[in-house]
Amino acid sequence: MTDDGLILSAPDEATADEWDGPAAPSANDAALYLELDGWEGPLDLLLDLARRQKVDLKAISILALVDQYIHYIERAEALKLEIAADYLVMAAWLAYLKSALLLPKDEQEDPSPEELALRLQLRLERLGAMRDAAARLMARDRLGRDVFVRGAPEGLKILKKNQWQCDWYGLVHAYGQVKLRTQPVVHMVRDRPVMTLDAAIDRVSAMLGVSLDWMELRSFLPVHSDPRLRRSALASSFVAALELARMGRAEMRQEEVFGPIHLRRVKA
Amino acid sequence: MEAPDDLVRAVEATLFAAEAPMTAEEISAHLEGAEVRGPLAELQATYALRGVHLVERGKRWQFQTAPDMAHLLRREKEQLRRLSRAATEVLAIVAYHEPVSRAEIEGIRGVQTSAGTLDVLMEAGWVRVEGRREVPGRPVIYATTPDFLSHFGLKSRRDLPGIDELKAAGLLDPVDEAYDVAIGSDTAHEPEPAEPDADED
Amino acid sequence: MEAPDDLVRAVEATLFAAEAPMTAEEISAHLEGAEVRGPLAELQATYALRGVHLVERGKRWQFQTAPDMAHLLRREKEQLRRLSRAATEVLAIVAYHEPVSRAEIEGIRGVQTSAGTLDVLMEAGWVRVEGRREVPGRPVIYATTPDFLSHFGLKSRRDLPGIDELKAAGLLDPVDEAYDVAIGSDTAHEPEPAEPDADED
Repeated sequence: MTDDGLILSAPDEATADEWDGPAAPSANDAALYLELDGWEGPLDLLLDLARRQKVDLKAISILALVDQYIHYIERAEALKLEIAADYLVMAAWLAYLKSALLLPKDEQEDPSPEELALRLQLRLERLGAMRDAAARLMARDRLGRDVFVRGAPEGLKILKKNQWQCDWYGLVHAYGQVKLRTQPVVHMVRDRPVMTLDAAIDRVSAMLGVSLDWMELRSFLPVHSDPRLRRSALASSFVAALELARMGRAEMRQEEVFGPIHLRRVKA
Repeated sequence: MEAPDDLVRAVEATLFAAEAPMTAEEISAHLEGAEVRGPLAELQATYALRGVHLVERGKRWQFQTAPDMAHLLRREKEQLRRLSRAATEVLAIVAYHEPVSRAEIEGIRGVQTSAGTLDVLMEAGWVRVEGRREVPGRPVIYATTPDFLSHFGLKSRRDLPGIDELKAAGLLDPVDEAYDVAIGSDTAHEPEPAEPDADED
Repeated sequence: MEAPDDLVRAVEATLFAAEAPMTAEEISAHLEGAEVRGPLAELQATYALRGVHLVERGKRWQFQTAPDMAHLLRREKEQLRRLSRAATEVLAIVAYHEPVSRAEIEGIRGVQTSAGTLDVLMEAGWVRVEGRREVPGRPVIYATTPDFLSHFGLKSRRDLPGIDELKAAGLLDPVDEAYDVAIGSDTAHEPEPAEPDADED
């Protein structure tokens, strides 16, 4: 499907002999060196050479282009100029492409040289399109070069004004907190009636000894005592019951969540 | 609107892009010696009705926002903000102890007060500098403003509750005292039917 | 010239005074929520004949001098820093292909992009990192900015010179896709590296 003409037909005016250096018509050696230095890579050089064929890139002669490129590199080499490796790689690849294109079709490898040539042409087209686009972009009326914004705008200022919020309670409470924080504080540790864990263990195990039946935990508490002592005793007795159960001296049972807790002695 | 001629447009563009007001001579020099007084007068008349005016100040010409649009250049945006705890404390201290220096505020608070805190209170219009204390170093002293009284609904500073009243209201109770009161009232009122002692009794 | 109404004058004054282009939403917010699209259109028409134009660039509005005044104004103004050829090409590739990774840029140019090139474009404020492409390696992808549109006088990316023709011609498609189209094959395309030097190995 490849268009053979694309590869093989060289436009007359684009022979390598007529070409004497891209961009500048001068063929002197210094110019050649400088120009090689100025290319943005081998594809860029190829594109410029292709443009010299003065045809649409779709109709470019790849063979002629290969000749131009190789000729260019050979001239540079003849002048013993430093040539970056990627230019030489491209030259070698193009030489390979050229020989493959000239081979009879049935001896061609895969990918076919026509495919490689077409891909090269597509790449050149794309780079060419971007180079043209860049030129058109740069030629637009550019801000700061062709068009200008106002030289001395007054500027829009948005002043944020804070409306502070605080109420009477906040004020008075804050003062209270300050005084509280900085006043010398006398700590009075009140003597609260408590039942220690040891006392609870003694008490619960002693009481377990008198019965074999299930007893509710609360029945272990001292009956007529300060309510605060009873709260402490309930907590200690519960822990004591757990401890006795752990030691295998009691078993515990609870019918439902938050229901009364029962315990009884484990028979030895 | 009829199309202005090119010289008028050139003067317009030149003044628009200029970074400083320009005299007629400067504009003229810029435009290859063209006579610009006519165009300037025409532009001035054209813009007179617009949101932007062409004005001459001391022989220099410039565009500027129309005076009745000047308010657009500076817009105030109010935002409600709660006073921080630090600022509230400082405000309270100023109110209870005024006039008071920053060192005294810090002494009462027991912590350093950042410079921004008093600024906030002054921005809010509640605190002002009252003067300097005639002691070595002449520290600035702060006091509250009439705005402070009206904002907090006070007739005078004497309306602020005293320490004793704060105590009575529970605002000065130390934390563990408050806890004991809470515990005591629990037992007194038996508010929790699940309490074992409540069941038992 | 008939007097414009106050909203039109307010929009005019706001944009004249603004230090940066503003979106319609920003203008509206500045003018207490007024509907500004009508006034913007009216101002744009009014100024179309003048030495100063009202333009929309990437949804942001600004006044700027008329393009035909460039020759008068340019001499006074500092020339822009010249972009290198590499930088202009990279900028075009980013603009026409965005979002685009560095590898894709290099694929089109056939040459490595020096680190400085993208930096220059980002420093100019025309290119920014848009994110990462969710493919292996998660390469950074680049796109243009609203400032790019402003600078090059583009209302939107659809205004890029010749973008429709390039798209129609498939010149913004990768080589692989273009190759499949060119040979008209639906055959499974072999993962052929398009790089000539890669083929060479």
